[in-house]
Amino acid sequence: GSAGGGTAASDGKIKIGVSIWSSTDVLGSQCKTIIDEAAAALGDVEVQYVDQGHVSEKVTASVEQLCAAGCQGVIICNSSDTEMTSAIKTCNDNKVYLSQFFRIISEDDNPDIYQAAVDSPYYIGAVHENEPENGEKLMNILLEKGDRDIGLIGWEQGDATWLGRWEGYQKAVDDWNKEHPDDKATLSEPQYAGTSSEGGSRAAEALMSADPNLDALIPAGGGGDPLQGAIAAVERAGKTDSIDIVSTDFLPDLGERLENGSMAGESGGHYCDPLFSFMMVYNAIKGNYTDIEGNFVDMNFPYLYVSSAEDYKDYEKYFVDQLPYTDDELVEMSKLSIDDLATKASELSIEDAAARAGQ
Amino acid sequence: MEKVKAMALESGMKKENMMSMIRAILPVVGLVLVFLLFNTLTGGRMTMNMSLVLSQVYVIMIASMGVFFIMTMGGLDFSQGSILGISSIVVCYLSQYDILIAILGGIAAGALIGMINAYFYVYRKIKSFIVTICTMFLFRGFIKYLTTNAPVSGSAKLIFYDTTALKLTCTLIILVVGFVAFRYTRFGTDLRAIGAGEKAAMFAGIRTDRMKFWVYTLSGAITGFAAFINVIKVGSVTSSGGNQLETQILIALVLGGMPISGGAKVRFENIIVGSLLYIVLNSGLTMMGFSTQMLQLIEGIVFLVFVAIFADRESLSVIK
Amino acid sequence: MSNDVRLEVKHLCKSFGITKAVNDVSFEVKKGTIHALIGENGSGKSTLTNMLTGIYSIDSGEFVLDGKPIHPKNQVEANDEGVSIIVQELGTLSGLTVAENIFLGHEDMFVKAGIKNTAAMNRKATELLKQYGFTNIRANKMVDEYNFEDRKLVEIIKATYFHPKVVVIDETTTALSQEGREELYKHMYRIREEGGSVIFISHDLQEVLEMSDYITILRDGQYIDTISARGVVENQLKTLMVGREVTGAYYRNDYGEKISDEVVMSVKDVTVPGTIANINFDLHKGEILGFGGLSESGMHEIGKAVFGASYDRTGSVVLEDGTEIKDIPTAIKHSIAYTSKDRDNESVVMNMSIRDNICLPSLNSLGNRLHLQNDKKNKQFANKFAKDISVKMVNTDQFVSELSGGNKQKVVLARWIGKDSDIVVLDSPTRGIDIKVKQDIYQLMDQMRKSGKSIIMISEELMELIGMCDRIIIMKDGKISGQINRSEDVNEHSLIEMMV
Amino acid sequence: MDATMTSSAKAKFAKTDKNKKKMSGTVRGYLILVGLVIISWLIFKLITPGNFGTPANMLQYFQASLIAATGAIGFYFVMVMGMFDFSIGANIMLSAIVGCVLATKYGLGYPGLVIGCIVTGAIVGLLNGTFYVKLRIPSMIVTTGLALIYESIANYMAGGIEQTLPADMRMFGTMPGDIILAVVAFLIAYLILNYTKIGTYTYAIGSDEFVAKNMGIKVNKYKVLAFIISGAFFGIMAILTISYGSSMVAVTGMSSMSRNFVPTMGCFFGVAFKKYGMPLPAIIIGEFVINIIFFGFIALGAPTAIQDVITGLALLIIITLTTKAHKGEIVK
Ligand SMILES: Nc1ncnc2c1ncn2[C@@H]1O[C@H](COP(=O)(O)OP(=O)(O)OP(=O)(O)O)[C@@H](O)[C@H]1O
Ligand SMILES: Nc1ncnc2c1ncn2[C@@H]1O[C@H](COP(=O)(O)OP(=O)(O)OP(=O)(O)O)[C@@H](O)[C@H]1O
Ligand SMILES: [Mg+2]
Ligand SMILES: [Mg+2]
Repeated sequence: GSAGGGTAASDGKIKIGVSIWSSTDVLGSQCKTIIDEAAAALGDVEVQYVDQGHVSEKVTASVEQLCAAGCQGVIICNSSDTEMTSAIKTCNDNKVYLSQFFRIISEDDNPDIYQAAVDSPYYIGAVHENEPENGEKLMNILLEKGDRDIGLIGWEQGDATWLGRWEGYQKAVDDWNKEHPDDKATLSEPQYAGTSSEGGSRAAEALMSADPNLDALIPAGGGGDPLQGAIAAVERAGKTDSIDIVSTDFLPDLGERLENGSMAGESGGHYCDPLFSFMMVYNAIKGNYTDIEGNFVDMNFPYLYVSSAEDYKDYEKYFVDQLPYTDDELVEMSKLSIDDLATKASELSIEDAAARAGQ
Repeated sequence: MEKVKAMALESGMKKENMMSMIRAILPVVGLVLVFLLFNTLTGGRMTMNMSLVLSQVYVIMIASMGVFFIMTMGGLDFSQGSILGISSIVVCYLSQYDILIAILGGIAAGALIGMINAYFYVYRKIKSFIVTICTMFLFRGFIKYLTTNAPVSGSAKLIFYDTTALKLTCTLIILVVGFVAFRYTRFGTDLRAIGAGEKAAMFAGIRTDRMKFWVYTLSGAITGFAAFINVIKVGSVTSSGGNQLETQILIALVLGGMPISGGAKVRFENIIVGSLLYIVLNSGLTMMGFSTQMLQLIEGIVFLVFVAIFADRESLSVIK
Repeated sequence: MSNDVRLEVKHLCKSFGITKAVNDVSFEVKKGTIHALIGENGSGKSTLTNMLTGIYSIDSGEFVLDGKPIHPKNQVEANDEGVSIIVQELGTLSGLTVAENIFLGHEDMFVKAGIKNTAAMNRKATELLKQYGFTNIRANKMVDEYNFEDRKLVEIIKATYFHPKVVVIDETTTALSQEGREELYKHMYRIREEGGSVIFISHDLQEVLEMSDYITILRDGQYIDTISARGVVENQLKTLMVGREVTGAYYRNDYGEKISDEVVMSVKDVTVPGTIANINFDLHKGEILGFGGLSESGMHEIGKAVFGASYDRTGSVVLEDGTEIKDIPTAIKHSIAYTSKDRDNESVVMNMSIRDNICLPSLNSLGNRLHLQNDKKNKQFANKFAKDISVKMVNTDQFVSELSGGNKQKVVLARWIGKDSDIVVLDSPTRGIDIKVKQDIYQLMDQMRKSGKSIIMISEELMELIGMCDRIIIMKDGKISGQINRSEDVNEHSLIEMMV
Repeated sequence: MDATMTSSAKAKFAKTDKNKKKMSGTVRGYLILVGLVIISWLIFKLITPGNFGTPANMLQYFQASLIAATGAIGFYFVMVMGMFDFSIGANIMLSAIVGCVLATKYGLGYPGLVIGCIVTGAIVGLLNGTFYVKLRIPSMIVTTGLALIYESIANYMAGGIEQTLPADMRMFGTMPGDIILAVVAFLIAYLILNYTKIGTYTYAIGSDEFVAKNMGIKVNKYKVLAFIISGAFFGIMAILTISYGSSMVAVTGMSSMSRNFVPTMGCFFGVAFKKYGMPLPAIIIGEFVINIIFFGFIALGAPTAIQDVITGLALLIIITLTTKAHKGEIVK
């Protein structure tokens, strides 16, 4: 049916809830910026954020709080698939549309939960990156640069995104070792840094001191701080030249670093991801999407890779200094069908943003 | 003359009783007022979505009861979050086999951690906050270890138990049992006596060490049961599962008017009023839709104001 | 006004809520005298002196020292005016050295440019310790390393080293052993010789008469009289304190009664490392068995040992029916009661109601078959026994911490009477208690004895042992050094000889 | 007559007392701690000789331990008084952000960083202390409430962007800058504790607030002061932290609390070794031991999570071994 469930916001506006780990850290505030921009452009949406810190019980509670607050749609970045069971149930009970971002329920590992999502008339789908692929690509950048002793820094044990990337790193190394039995690469046990820069520094230091031959580091994520810390540690040890670093978090001075070699490559741009989730829910509430029950939209969002100062210049221009979509484009986007939206998402690249900005 | 003095004292005592009565019902009144306030501010959503709001209260309320017993004796427990995490993991593992075994396993795991706390606190005479901060760290490490490769997920059947009726019933049963034990058996009196003067309690025949040991164990067990309620809703445990439960409990109990050093003036109502007040404040503020920063700023101020109003200071000569 | 007046107390008032603790009190303290302040428990002595030394604020009235009104706000300011106090409770702070304790609040003497000269402070303290003759105390050691007595000695230095004009000694003597008292007396005399004045508070009227030059009596917060200590006898003081003739027997007055042969408890080879060694004795039915000795002689430990409260105890305490007492709950279950010398810590649960305090050991029998407690029943129980021995209280919901010392003691007794204990161990039951309550307690003991209960009474006051006990065992250095049976001929000297 | 008897008995006691205590407490304390350092070093050195415990490594472990030790020695003042602080993490975060903003955005360089961090820390301490004293709420609760507020303020300041110290402003993240700053901080704390009134009063209030008050000590003033000192030291810890890691992001939702524990645990060492008369050195060496164990396990290749377990356990055991359980002692 049209206009979804829940109770409409007092002033007749559509209310969409965002359940996010944090709307205030580096990546989180970027996500917030783009969603707020979209809401402003659309004019008839009110957004409400709840930070849940990826603590399972807070994740499920956040959905309940958003439903109780009268949201008609919720987008969520959960931390584990099982939380979605409760989230879907809450949304079904309260007739609230639901969509995931940065995450997708694993059909292989949790077929029951996946099925519940498919069956749900309110669960729409997920917008996510291909994390294993991302991991593989980053690792290959290193391997091709000749790095063989690679240190790995994760941020939090068991985090779904991290696990995906880790899988990718491992796969790349395994593949490499299979092809080059006489030039094997090793990947360290991950050190966990939390989300602080000292954590990253400490983890990097520990890895360097435990393995004097270390020639590459992957601070896999955690919002950018662990990466900063790791770089600081490498600089402190005077190993900037001998240790290559790749990461999925962006740095303010990335261009410089790519130039002077203290960074080998990065992937990013993923902060647009929740935008597509948001659009899905928005359209569902408007009644534009009808085929929700029995369906699961799996929207794959591409990572953007930057491995030279050149690349970064454009990235900075179209993704840092401004948003990749203008207000008009955002309004346009809200009118797309699911399939078109998916296409739109998969199309995003630095060149695409540059081209659109150019016209 | 003597009589006059006695009468004056009597009326003074009445006044004092009145004061302590007011102090006792103040949190309840506060709770009602806060509820009405937020209900108005959120356009009646609070009552409309009562079951959603309440859904967060069960775990806190159950776990607070154990901590309430501990704090009545003058102890502290900062390891509650880790207890919830570990017990939830145990419940998840065992739920693959049998739900009853899972519940018992969660309780046993919680009790075991409680015992470890108690051993160091009671028999090695280390301050309870030192012990429990160390064990909090220690068991958080275990949780992280056990969730390294993936969150620990429970059986898919668990979700069937996630009904308001079950959670409410469990919570009510536990509260009623706790209330009767605390209010109508010597258990409560003994706890309060230990909090009010441990040595004297010992000389009045209370086995204080044994009591402390078992209360810590009991508190662990209760939180171990809360883990079941937690898991049926959440379904899995991540490395941060249960994080900061101890802080939430502490705030809830103090909001409920509990003197933090325990003793004779604690009341069982502290648990109920406190956890409800905490959840209503928390959900209410969240539902009003502030930005995170603003929410936190307001939350901090509101908590301080409420604690300043509700905290029982009269019975404390020294506040640490 | 003659210029031999040191301190004038002028129309002093102080209320705590509705309690008028000190009500329009005026008197004078002369230079170079020891001036005793006496009165029943709660008559306002401590309140008055606490106002003098800045611990309490003054409601109205004032203190005039050497013609000048003083308004100290705390002890340090009082010291600056030349007034100091030695309080009844512990007045030294653990975690600080002896020197730091002595000069607490006066560090500025040793501070230059914000930096404290610890060495100079220790030197000065060592000098003082030597001067006072307390050579076993080290200035730079933590005060925690010393026992209660030595810590009191440190307080004596703290209160007197600066030659104060007025020193208040509030019931310090009850906490001290004979030798400690002697030390204290020496310094009281010294201060008097130096022209200072000592305000001396004590419930030991004998001591008051011996030590003081003048005596001021307070009753219910009101000033009664100031008299010269010469030519007064104890009974006159009692009458002034209580406000009427004190009649009736004080101690029990029977002699030559035969003690039953029935042994209700026998103590064999009881040893507690460091305090008592190889103690053997039997307690008979219906007897009052006294234990006397110096404070450190181990007699207090005997009470604990018998009650199962000692740690590392060896040997056995066996009841008539063969039960061995190994811990407190067993002792209570088998009808043994114990009141500790350390009343506030070990006897009453301070921050709890009178009702709970009285009911605590009896809760099991008060509960119904399902062990559920009944508030009303508990209240009646507490009320009955509190009223029986006339605890002065508003009602049983009142907290014990609000009671005066004597009434706290009564609550403890009510608890054990309520439990109907057959063996009652009383350690220093009349410590810090005024004569009226003392008399009550003695009568109570006599009644209990007559009804076949057995009592162990441990006391540092030899007179009450002699007056009340059927047998007195004297302790020395952790061992039994002698025993005396009840008779009219026993006097303090015969006991003291065994003690030292 | 009796006086002479008893005084000779006393002399006898004094003598046995002296014989029993051959070694001074402080020396014993140092022996225990240095022993711990050597034992923990030896164990890991034996298991994994290749990549652990060279002098250079040890120096690195020591540097890493200095950060938390600096905060812990300030926090010791608060903890000895029996109070608690749950806003440690929020304080460090806020101080570091203010310092970094002053140093970079306002171009004040090192003075901006140092003064910004320390003053912010001290102000946070002042607020903690004042609210605690004025509202008469347990310090644990007050600081929890205030931590929410500090996090929020830090967030408004940082605006969701990590505050980064440029490489040329990280003197205090490497040798010798970090060691110099830590040593200066340590000396100041040592001076305050042992050579000013504040130290004496801190212990006095910790021992018995009532008696202390009666002695004329302005208890509330010194409590607030303790919080200010503690806060300022967390400010120094913030300098070391951001210089070491190079950036700081303002987190919310009490996430900053995860920073509370390492300094708090260091402080436990101080409390446990107070009786040996060497609390501050104990904190420093204690943190060092924790770090040796931490890096030792990394050298072994153990997962990080198990390191937390080991750290918690090691601390518990060390405190257990150094705490003598007196029977009948009341511990809350
Ligand atoms: N802090 C207080 N709050 C309320 N009442 C008090 C306080 N201190 C004393 N009182 C009351 O004031 C009265 C006088 O007490 P005070 O301590 O001066 O008596 P005292 O003569 O020293 O008795 P004792 O011989 O037992 O020491 C008593 O009724 C007592 O209960
Ligand atoms: N802190 C207090 N607050 C309120 N009332 C108190 C407090 N302290 C004492 N009182 C009351 O003041 C009254 C007088 O106490 P006081 O110490 O004078 O009793 P008392 O009969 O002289 O004691 P005792 O018989 O033990 O010598 C008591 O009824 C007591 O309950
Ligand atoms: Mg669907
Ligand atoms: Mg008194």
